[in-house]
Order: sequence, then structure tokens, then C-alpha cells
Amino acid sequence: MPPDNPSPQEATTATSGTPGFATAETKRQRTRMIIRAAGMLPVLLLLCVGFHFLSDGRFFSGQNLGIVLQQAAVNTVLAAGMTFVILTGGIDLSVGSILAASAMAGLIVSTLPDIELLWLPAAVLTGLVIGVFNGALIALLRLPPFIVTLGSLTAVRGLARLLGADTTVFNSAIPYAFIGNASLTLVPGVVSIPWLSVIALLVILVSWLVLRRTVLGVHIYAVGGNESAARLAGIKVRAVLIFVYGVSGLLAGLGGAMQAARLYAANGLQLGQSYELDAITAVILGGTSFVGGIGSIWGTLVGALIIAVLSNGLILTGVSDVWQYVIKGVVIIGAVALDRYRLQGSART
Amino acid sequence: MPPDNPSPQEATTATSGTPGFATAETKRQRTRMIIRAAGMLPVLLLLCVGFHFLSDGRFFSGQNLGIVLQQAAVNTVLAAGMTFVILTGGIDLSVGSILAASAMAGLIVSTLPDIELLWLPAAVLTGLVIGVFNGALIALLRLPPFIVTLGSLTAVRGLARLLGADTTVFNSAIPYAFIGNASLTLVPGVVSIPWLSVIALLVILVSWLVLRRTVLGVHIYAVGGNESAARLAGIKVRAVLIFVYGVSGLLAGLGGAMQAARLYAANGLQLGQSYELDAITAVILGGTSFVGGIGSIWGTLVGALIIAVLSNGLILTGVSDVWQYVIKGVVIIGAVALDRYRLQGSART
Amino acid sequence: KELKSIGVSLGSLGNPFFVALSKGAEFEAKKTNPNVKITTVGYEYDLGKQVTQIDNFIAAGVDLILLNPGDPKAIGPAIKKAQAAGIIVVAVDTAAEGADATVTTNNVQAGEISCQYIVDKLGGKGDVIIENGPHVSAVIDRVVGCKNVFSKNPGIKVLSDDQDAKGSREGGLTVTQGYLTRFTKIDAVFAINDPQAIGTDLAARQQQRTGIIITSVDGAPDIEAALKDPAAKQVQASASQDPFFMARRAVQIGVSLLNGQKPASTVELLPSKLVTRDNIAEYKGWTSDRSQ
Amino acid sequence: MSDPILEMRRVSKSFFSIKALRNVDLTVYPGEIHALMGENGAGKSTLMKILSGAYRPDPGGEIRIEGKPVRIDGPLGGRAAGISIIYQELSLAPNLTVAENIYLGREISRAGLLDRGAMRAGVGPMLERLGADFTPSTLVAHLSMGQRQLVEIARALHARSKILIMDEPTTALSAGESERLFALIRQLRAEGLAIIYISHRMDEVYALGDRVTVLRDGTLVGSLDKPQIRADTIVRLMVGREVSSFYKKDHDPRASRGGAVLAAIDIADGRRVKGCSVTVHAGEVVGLAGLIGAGRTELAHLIIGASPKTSGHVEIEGRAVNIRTPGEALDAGIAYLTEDRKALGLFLDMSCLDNINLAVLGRDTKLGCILDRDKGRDRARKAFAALGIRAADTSVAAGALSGGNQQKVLLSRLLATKPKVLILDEPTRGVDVGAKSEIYSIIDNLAKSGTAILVISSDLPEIVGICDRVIVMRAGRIAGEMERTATSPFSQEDIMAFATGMEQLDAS
Ligand SMILES: Nc1ncnc2c1ncn2[C@@H]1O[C@H](COP(=O)(O)OP(=O)(O)OP(=O)(O)O)[C@@H](O)[C@H]1O
Ligand SMILES: Nc1ncnc2c1ncn2[C@@H]1O[C@H](COP(=O)(O)OP(=O)(O)OP(=O)(O)O)[C@@H](O)[C@H]1O
Ligand SMILES: [Mg+2]
Ligand SMILES: [Mg+2]
Repeated sequence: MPPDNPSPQEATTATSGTPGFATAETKRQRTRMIIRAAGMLPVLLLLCVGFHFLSDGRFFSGQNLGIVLQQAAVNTVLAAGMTFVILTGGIDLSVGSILAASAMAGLIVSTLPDIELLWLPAAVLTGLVIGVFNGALIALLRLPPFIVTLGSLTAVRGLARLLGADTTVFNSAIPYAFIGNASLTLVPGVVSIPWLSVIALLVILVSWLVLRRTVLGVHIYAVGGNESAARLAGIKVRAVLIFVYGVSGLLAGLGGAMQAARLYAANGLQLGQSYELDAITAVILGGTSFVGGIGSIWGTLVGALIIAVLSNGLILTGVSDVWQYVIKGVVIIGAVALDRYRLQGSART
Repeated sequence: MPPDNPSPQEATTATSGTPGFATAETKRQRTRMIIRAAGMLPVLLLLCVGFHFLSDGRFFSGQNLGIVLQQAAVNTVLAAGMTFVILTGGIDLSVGSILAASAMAGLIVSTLPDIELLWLPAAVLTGLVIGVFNGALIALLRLPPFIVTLGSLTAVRGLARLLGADTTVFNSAIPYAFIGNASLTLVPGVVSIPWLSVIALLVILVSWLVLRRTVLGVHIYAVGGNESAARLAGIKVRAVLIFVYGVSGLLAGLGGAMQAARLYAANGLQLGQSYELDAITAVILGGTSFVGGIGSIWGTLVGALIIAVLSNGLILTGVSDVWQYVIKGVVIIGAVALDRYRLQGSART
Repeated sequence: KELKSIGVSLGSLGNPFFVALSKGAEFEAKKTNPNVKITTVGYEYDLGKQVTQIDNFIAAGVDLILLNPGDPKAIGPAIKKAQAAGIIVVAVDTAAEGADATVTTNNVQAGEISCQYIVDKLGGKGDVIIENGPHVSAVIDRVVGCKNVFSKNPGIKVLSDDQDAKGSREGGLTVTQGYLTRFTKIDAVFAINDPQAIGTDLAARQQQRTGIIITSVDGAPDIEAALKDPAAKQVQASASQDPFFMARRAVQIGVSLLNGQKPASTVELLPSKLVTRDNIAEYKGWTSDRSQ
Repeated sequence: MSDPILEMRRVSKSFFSIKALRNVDLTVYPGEIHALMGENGAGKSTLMKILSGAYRPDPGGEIRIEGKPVRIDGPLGGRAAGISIIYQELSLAPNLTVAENIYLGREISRAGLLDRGAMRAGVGPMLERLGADFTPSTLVAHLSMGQRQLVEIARALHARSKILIMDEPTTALSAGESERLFALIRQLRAEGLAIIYISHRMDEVYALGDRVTVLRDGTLVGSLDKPQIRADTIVRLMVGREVSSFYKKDHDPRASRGGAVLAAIDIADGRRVKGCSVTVHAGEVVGLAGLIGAGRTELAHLIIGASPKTSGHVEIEGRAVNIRTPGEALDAGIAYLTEDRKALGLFLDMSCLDNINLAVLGRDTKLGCILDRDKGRDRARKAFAALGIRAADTSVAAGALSGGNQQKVLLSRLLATKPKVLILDEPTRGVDVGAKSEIYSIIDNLAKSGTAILVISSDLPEIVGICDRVIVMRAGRIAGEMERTATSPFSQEDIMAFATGMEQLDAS
């Protein structure tokens, strides 16, 4: 429903009769591009600096930054998958449930002798299968994504609980546990990055590569930009849709594996509740449009970091739980309002 | 796609040179119209009959039907408001939180001496104010509805908790408690309808009147159908948007009041959790399109009844909690798939 | 060593039980050090979120963490991490593996006395329902306790124990409406907490079903009101907890641990007392003035 | 002459720092049809939107109606000032009925309740006058583009205003409907209405215009009175140079004519297309004519697999090919240019670069899957040069281009696939004269290089001007076929006779 104002670059009709006109235009456009690429980055920085002062300088400590990165990791991974989906104009409400089901599947496999090393692929595969299932329903039966993934939000949650017979599955000797809690040391004793964040960063990089450097990526943007035109242009729209929901499911599965490695445990009920909202928020804060076809994965990263900084900062500054709710809500609206103001006159979000 | 209001003269698109063609076309379209008007009703009936047999004939007892109606009431009221919003192409995620805040406000007023009778208007007004606030942000600052109402989902939840200082407020002597638990007797000893359902039905009737019989209603459909066309036709699009979010807020407030009267208590955190999903599901099951401009309030009623019948039936037949999740998810997807299949060949939903 | 700052992670702060708990912690902590900084958060029954909160507490440099663990075992690694950062971790309400100390209500015993009341009232014979709730360890323990008692009495028939009434009034009301239609004869309902019990009573009254004994666990303010309310006479008993005292004990133990004093036992089980319509007058509830 | 009904003085409009209009003056008298002309992007629609209240002009200008200065604030202000408009982009709500759309914003109500009956009754006579074949209670979503255009016209007329603006009202109308509209416009002129008429079709301007005003790059370059209205003068004013030959047909179909490249045999969809066969040979330009709704677009969709066929098959160079999706059609060598470039053709938010390369991205990969952007950039740059696409560079979003340039971008995408068969559906709809003649010469060059081309068009002069052979459709069937010979070129009248069914009467 957004205003559908003229797109920012509108007006570069560059009638050849007006020299100088075109170049001025190009310059302005470039500036606008940069502003847009920066997206919510200023908001993120503002939040960081603000929290640093409010928390008596605790925010910018190496340890705390590590914690923020680590906390952002799972949401970043989910939001990356969500970016694919939202770029096609869809939505995936089931990621939280898929995460829970995948973590359960992973942990259960990790307790089986002989094949315990396979727990990680098992978790990821579980996610992939559910995601492809969602995608197939949406692409082949042409059902609305909201309903399909809402249905699986519920059904897969039930599945997750069934998997563990409604108990917590626990394995303190889970293989590859290091990805959940250890850090990758870059400069010994000085710089180290949590493995979870390394994974999240890799996911973002690969997503960027797929979206921006492959044929499939262009097709994803095209399907989101104009589905019927994409079909007429010979793009296999159904395959693209199945792919994006598959990716979302796969990454939710990866998120489940990350969560499992971090907790050494999984519980069908107490894992991933309403993670979908956080993931969607990260994507939208990152400037990706619900209409589809517009957005970038880097924006999503910034969005996920904003959410993590907000949670961490509010606890650091000792804001009470209730007020955290209020402030989070206001900051989310405020951030988008600020962004809209900043980009005023330019295209839809 | 096209909603209700089937016009019998429909479909006279035929070129006059081809007699016979026109009538065949008209006939096909008329059949389609009837099928469409029925909407999900067949699914609802199927569910009812199914549960009746599975529960050893307990479903179709007067008492149980009363319970189903009562349980559907609050969701119906929320979904009615949601229908207005979705018809304009928007979404309101904050209804659950608004319901909680309104119920809190109402209960607090009901415990104040002298003005305790005002608790009902207080609750409804609280909802209205928050709804109008949402609408203003969306219409005046042109922010995406998803983000605005997601923000208020969080912020208003905080507000609801603050109102009661994080405790359960209860008042077993709340005025007008009859609307929550008593029934309106139509034929003494034989037919009686829970007051909650009477209210819900009234809300549906008034909504129908507004949407189908007033100028404002046409404007709401027009904004959802083609916002820029509506603006060019001189429709005050902003006012329409503020109105629909106001209605959604107001009805969420009414829902809060109904819930408060039913439970004699309210808790800022627990009340109304994820009600927005149920309300949206009811609207979409009812055939209203996310794209905006297409749908009917009667469909929403059927959708809300389907959800209530599903919950009640699953408990009646003694399905365990975990399996309820799975079955609910599958039934929701199945219902929409069935509907899509039934309408195959006709336009988009 | 002085207690300068303390982090509290509880189930959900909208639950009056946890509110009373956090007030108790605050009361005791302030008594030790009036300038103490307390951060209380709810983890909304999400294990991942609770681990995150513990990480945040570590970053914030608290001295003591009070924890209502989402899962007794699963939270173990996070507790180790906190302890490695020199933080004392005390579990409240639910035991946690590896915690420096645990203070909880004896939930099994609470379930037992609440259900024993039903057995006694029914004379060891009748059709009963265990109205389950969210699968967290406290609830699981209560149900275990309840089943212990029922299974000792062959005359008691458990009609159903697998419906989740979500721990809320609304859930209790909705689920019970279903039960009442499904079963024509119900003699008693054990609800896993007070809001569910009240919801159960509301459903029964709505359908004019009488003679059902409803008991629960908690001793919350609303059950106090119900136990005094002549209209709600089917609500008959609740096995009380004392969250305020529980939290005070937890902080006390935490402070002594901070100063190197080990408690006699790492697990302190607080017994539950049954509040009934007869003894409600003497009951000191969660909100009564505790500043003595 | 009487006093002017409308005077616009020094009207300017900028979108951010783009000047769409600079100090434009326009004077219109009652009882005249004032044609407004100019290339795509010249600012015609912008000027009219200012008049209707859709845009607010930059400060400094002045608008007088009947001598009195007015301020037009918003669409309601425009209506109050006695101005009604048919916008270039259809602006109907598809989910509402015809009557609801016509009354949108000024519904008839009693005590707050809608009076649908009165509204239906109120639009009936107007629809009849326009010769509409649908009822007031039909949903607009069920109407074809042409029928929707009629609804727009009905809405504008219904407002009973003093000034009526029509921004390219005939782009979706067939010859018959257009004629009826012209008669109506003349009648309105006689009633004293002032009509501002925008069109890219010269013949319409000759037929209707009492005066012509030409815009170029947002400035007024001249006004012509009736006697001065001549194609070369107007075109020179619009383009700023001479456009020598308009229709270009240098290729010789007989010289290059090979076997049939495309043979679509007995195609039907069970609804709107009832067994049509079409053959196109290499190097041949075949026109597909017919009234709006004759089923030409649907036939093309069936050929390329965009909608499912119930019978018939397609042969390419004599071999039967199974085409179920547009993708398979491209693989088989059939490229289709849609008639609705905004909704079904372009990706408005994507760059020209991506728009041009979209169908052939698969050929630009290295290492198996990584896109080689340089190849695409190269191809886009070549296309820009070859088709004369005017834009700052290839990274500009397609939505930012003028209509003609958008059409060329879309055409570039098709040409990039090196098709054997090119189906062009209304290739010059909404395109200005300059771009039109360029598109004609592109078609001509393609034919020369041996491409088989099928042109669907409602613009009869265009069909006559560029085609070697014409096939006429009527109500889902092929009604006739004519070949151009040196001695007897087919005429517009012949085509109309087939399209309307008159030829049967002639024969009998
Ligand atoms: N809403 C807008 N925002 C930015 N630029 C605009 C907007 N509307 C029009 N323009 C620009 O103003 C100029 C004039 O556009 P306008 O639509 O008036 O042209 P036109 O003469 O009607 O062309 P056509 O014949 O293609 O309809 C163009 O350069 C166009 O890109
Ligand atoms: N989306 C649609 N929904 C309903 N009817 C349609 C639709 N598209 C076309 N039609 C109808 O189908 C018939 C054939 O349409 P088609 O578009 O194939 O004709 P055409 O000769 O190409 O005319 P046009 O120039 O309008 O495209 C027309 O009567 C039209 O009204
Ligand atoms: Mg124009
Ligand atoms: Mg056509």
C-alpha cells in the first residue's frame, strides 16, 4: 500500500537537449544511492553511542561487543532467509517453529550412537524439507504465503513437541559444540569473534553473492518486482518461489543447529517462540519492501544488529522489563519514521 | 477475486456478434458467484458434522453450540476490525496488545468507587485512542502498517503491564458482568444466546452496514482497490486510513471489555497474546484479500467460527494438546487449499 | 564482599508470582545494600532468550544472578559460564543443574497435598481431571505429585490429563467448557495453578454445573479472593507458595556465598501449605505487607 | 472570438530539482477542441494534472477560469472549478462496479446510506450514449482495457464540467469506439465545452483539433490554428527536427521470404479464441488486426504458452514444438512484446541493464553460476546505441524512462534472445511520433535480417504502413487475410470490413 511515489531516479529522462542536466542528475542519484545503502546504519551507530554513555562505558568493551554479535547471530541467519522470501513479496511466519523442530531433530540425532556427528546436517535438512514443503504449497497450489506459513507455524510447533515427546532433550557432549560457545581468535588475546557470528556473517556473504551475483538472484528480484512480467519473461516463477522458501527453511534449520549448539539442549515448546517477528522486523528495518523486489541483505544485517543492540543495551543500562517493551516498540517505529524522513521524496520502502 | 455483491447482470462483456456466447458466459459466472458467496461455509459445515460424529454426538447440543458461539465472540469482534484494515490493504498486529491494555484500563476503572460504571466506555475508549494513534502514524507519516503496528504490539503490551503494575487486576463484582457470562433468552428454556455472541453479531451487522451501505464503505473498498485512483477521485485517503485503524482499535477495546467481563480479571502480559494471528486468520479464511479491496464481513464471521469450532471440537474429541497444534495447522492450510481448488479457474483471491 | 548489582531472570514478569518473587529479591537485596542495582527480566519461556539474558548479565558485571531456569538441565552450560565470570548463581522456584544453590517450593509435595484434599473430599472414589498447563518443570512436578496421590487410590479415575490450559484464566475457562461438554460427570478438577482454577470455576458456573471440587497450587491473591467468595464455592483449596520469602532466602544464600559461606545444603525446599476455605482467614498472601 | 474560459500563465512544476514544466502559458476558449502535443515526457500530463488538482504547481504561476484567478487545491478543487479529466493511466478501482467508479468521491446518499439504485440509474444513459456493452453494476475487474477506458470517459462526462481534459483516451480503443467517441466530443464542443485533447496520433489531431499547442522539454514551443495544422509543422515543433519518412518499409518480403517460420495451427482456448491458424514467414511482417476484444492478445498468449491451450499446436520452422510456458517459447525462438508494458513487461524498479538482460542472463555466467556483469553491461550499451534509447546510463531504473524509451528497453530484452519469431502486441501504444518512427525502422531492419514478425495493432494506418500481409480477427476467429501486392495494397476500409463483419454483407 505504500505511496508508490515516483521512484527516486524518476525523471532521468535526460532529454539530450539539456546538457549538464544529466550529470547533475547522476550526481544526485549517486548521493541518494549512498544514503540508501547506508540505510539504518546511522540509527545503529546512534543507539550504540547512546547506550555506551548510558551504561557507564560498558557497551564498547570487547566482551560486550562479542556478546552483541553472538546474540544477533541466530536472528541474522533467520532474517537472511526472510530477506529472500520478502524480496519475492512473500512472508514466512514459520521460521521460529522450524528452528525449534530442527534443533529437536539435531539433538535427537546427536544422542544416537554412531551417527551423532550427523546431527548438524540433520538439523539443517529438517529445516530445508519443511521450507520446501511450504514453498511447494505456495508455488504449486498458489496459496497465500501468510496462510501457508501460519499453518506451518502451528503444525511444525506441534511436530517439534512431538519429536521430543514434549520434554527437553539435552546433550552436554554434543559434537561441534564449539560453534555455539567458542570464539574464533583472529589476533590472539586481542580480537576474537564468536563462531556463531562467523557463521552469521558467512550466511550474509553467501546470501549477498546469490542475490547480487547470480542469475537466480536477479530472478528473485524480478519475481518480487513484477510476478506476471517475470513469468512472461520466461522466468520459472514456481522454482524461484520454492527456492526462497527452501532457503528460509534451511536457514531456520541452521539457526536451530546454532541454538542447539549454544544451549546443548532443545525443547519443542520453549525454543524459537515468535522469532519470526524479530526476523521480519530486522528485514523491514533494513529497508526491504513488503511489496517485494526492493531491498538488500546488508540492510538486513544492520536491522538484526539494531535489534540485538537494543536488547543488550536496555539490559546494560538496567531498564526494567516492562519499559524495555515500551522502548523497543517506540524505537522500532521511530527508526522507520526517521528513515522515511531521511529519504523523503524518494521511493517507497 | 471479486467479493460479494454479485450483480446478476454481470458479464455482458460479450461482443454482440456472438449470441449464445454471452449467455453461456453469464451462466458460468453466475454459478461462480454463488459458490463464492458461500465461501468457506461448506468447510465450516464439514468440520461441524465431522466433530459431531467424532465426539459421539456431543457437538450439536444446544449447550455446546452456545459455548462455541461464546468462544468465537471475541475473535469475531477483533476480526471485524481487522477486516476494515485489511480491506484497505493494511494490517494491524497490535490488536492483542490493545485488547490487553483496554481490559486493564477497564478493570482498573471498575475498581474505582463512584465511576465504576464507566469501566466499559473506558475500555473501548482506550482501544480507540491507540487505534487512532496507529492510524495517524500510518496515514500522516506514511509508515508501513506492518512496522507501526508491530511497534505498538510491543509498546502497548508494555503499557498494559504498566497499567496494572504487572499484576493481575481482578474484580468479581464488575458491573455489567452479565455480558461476559450470561445469555439472552429468546425462547425460555429452549433457545438462548450468550450475550458475548449477541455483541459479536451486532458488530458484524454494523460493520456490514458501514462497509456495504454507506459512502465511507465504498471509500474503504476504493482505497484498498486502487489508492491513487481513490486520491484522484477526491477521497480523503488519510481520513479513511485513520478511520479503519481507529475501528480496529475500538473493536479491540470492545474485545478487551468482553474478555474482562468474562474473566472478571485482566493481566497485562497474558491477555490477548497472539490474538492478532487468530484475527488475521479468520479474515483470510473468510476470503478477504491481503492485497486490499476484496472481501466481505460475512466471510470473516465464517472464518472466526471455523477457528472456534476447531478449538472446541478438538477438545471435545479429546485430542491431546500437541496434536491439536498439528491438526489446527493442517486444517487451516487445507481449508484454503480446498477453497482455491473450488474456485479454480476464477480470478485471484 | 558487598552486593553491588544483581540480575534476575524470571519466567514471565506479567505473572503475579514472579512479580512477588522479584519484590522479595528487591526487598532483601536493598536490606543488604540500599544502593544495589537490580535488573529483572522475563525470558518468556524461551531458553535461548534466557541464555542471552545471562550473557547480558555477565557483560553488565553483576555479582549475583537469581534464576528461574527454563529447563533444569539445559541451562547448565550458561550457569557454568556465569560462574566462570565469578558470578554466584542461585536458582529459584525450579532447580537448576550446577547452580550454587537452589531455593524452591516443593512442587511435588504441593501437587500431592492439593490432590490429597480431593481424594479426602471424595472419600477415595470419583472421576477427576488433571488440568495440565505449560510444560515447565514446576508444572510437571505438580502433576507428578498429583498423580502420585491419585494412583494410590484405585477408586479415583483420571478422565483426562493432556490439555494445556495455558496457565491462564482464559485457558482454564475454554478448556473446561470443553470438558464439561465431553464428560457428564466430573467430581473434581486439579488445576496446575490458580488462574486456571478460577477459569474452571467460571466455566462451571456458566453452565450451572455444581458439585465439582476445584483445587490448585499457588495461593495467589485471586485465589484468596475466590476462597472468600461465597459465589465461587467450588474452588476449595490451593497449595500455597511463598515467592516473596523464597526470593529473600535466595538472596540471603547468595550473599553468604558471595562472602564465602557455603550453605548447609545446596537445595532448599520450602514446604507448601494447603489453603482452604476454612483456613483462608489466617493465610498471609503474596501481597500482604512483608516489610517486617 | 469569445473570452477564454481557461488561462494558465507562467505555470512551472518541478519534481525535486527536475523541471517538468517551465513558465508554460495555455489559453483555451469555450467551444474548442484544443490539442496538446509533444514527445513522451514533454510535460503534457503534468500540465493537465496541475489543472485537475492532482499536482500542485510551483509558486509564481497563475490559473484563471472565466477570467477569475483560482487556486486549485487537490482533486476536489479541480472538480469544483469545473474541470474534469481522463487520466492517461487508468485510475479506476477494479474491485468496484462501473456505477460506483463513476460516482466515486461524489456518491448519492440518503441519510448517510448509499443509494445504489439511483447511482445505477444515473449512469445508464451515459453508458448508452457511449455505446457501452456492459451494465452499471458490472465489476470493473471484468472489463477489458477498452471498456475501462469507456468507464473513464463516462466518469469525466458525467461530472458535467466546463473544461474536459482527455489524456490519450484512445490508446485502448478500437477504430469503431474511437469514432463514436469523436462524434461525442464534437457534440460536446457544439454544446460549448472546452476540450483539451492529448494524443500521439496525428490523424486524430487532424480530425478533431481546432487548435494545437506543442510542448517540448517542459516549455511551450508554439500554438497552431486550424489552417496551420500540418503534420510536418507539428512534428518539427515537437521533435525540433524533420522526421522524413514516417512509416518505413524497405525490406522486400519476397526477396528474403523463406519457409514458414511460425505456424500456429488451429489454436483455441475454449473461451475467447476459437480455432485460429496463423503462419509467418522469415523476413515477413504480418499484421494482426481486429477490434478490441477480438482475441488477438489472447491468441498471442496461447501461442507463447502464457495461457493454456485447449487445442491446436505450434510449429517452428516446420517442427512441432510443445510450448507450455513463456520460457519454453523463448527457448523455441518466439519472443513476445506485451501490450501492457507496465503491468506485464517491465520491472520498473530494476535498472535498464537488468531489464534488458533478464531473459538471457543464463548465457552470462562464469564458473557455472556467477554472473558476468560485464557481458550484460556490454549488451545493454549496444542496445542503447542500436535502438537509440535515451537515458543517463544503463543503471537508471526502467520506471524513470519515458514511454517510448521504456518500449525500446522492452524490445531490447526480446532482441537479446535473438528470436526467430517476434510477436509485437501494440508496439507503439502511447509512444510519441519520434520514437514511433524509430520503432518502425527497427521492425523493418529486423525483417531485413530474416526475423518473422507478427504485429498486433489497433492502429490501422500503422498496419497499412508497415505490413506485408494482414490477418483480421473477429470474435475469436480469423475473419480474413489480405496480401499486399504491388498493384493492390490493402486499405483501412478493407480491414475494417473484415473486422466488423461487413464483408459478409458485401458478398451477399
Ligand atoms: N510524479 C513525478 N515525479 C517525478 N517526475 C515526474 C513525475 N511525473 C512526471 N515526471 C517527469 O516530468 C516530465 C513530464 O512528464 P509527463 O508525464 O507530463 O509527460 P507527457 O508529456 O505526458 O509524456 P507522455 O506522452 O509519455 O504521456 C517527465 O520527465 C517525467 O519523468
Ligand atoms: N483479464 C481479463 N478478464 C476478463 N476478460 C478479459 C480479460 N482480458 C481480456 N478479456 C476479454 O477477452 C476478450 C478478448 O481479449 P483480448 O485481449 O484477447 O482481445 P484483443 O483483440 O487483443 O483486444 P485488446 O486490444 O483489448 O487487447 C475481450 O472481450 C476482453 O474483454
Ligand atoms: Mg502523458
Ligand atoms: Mg490486445
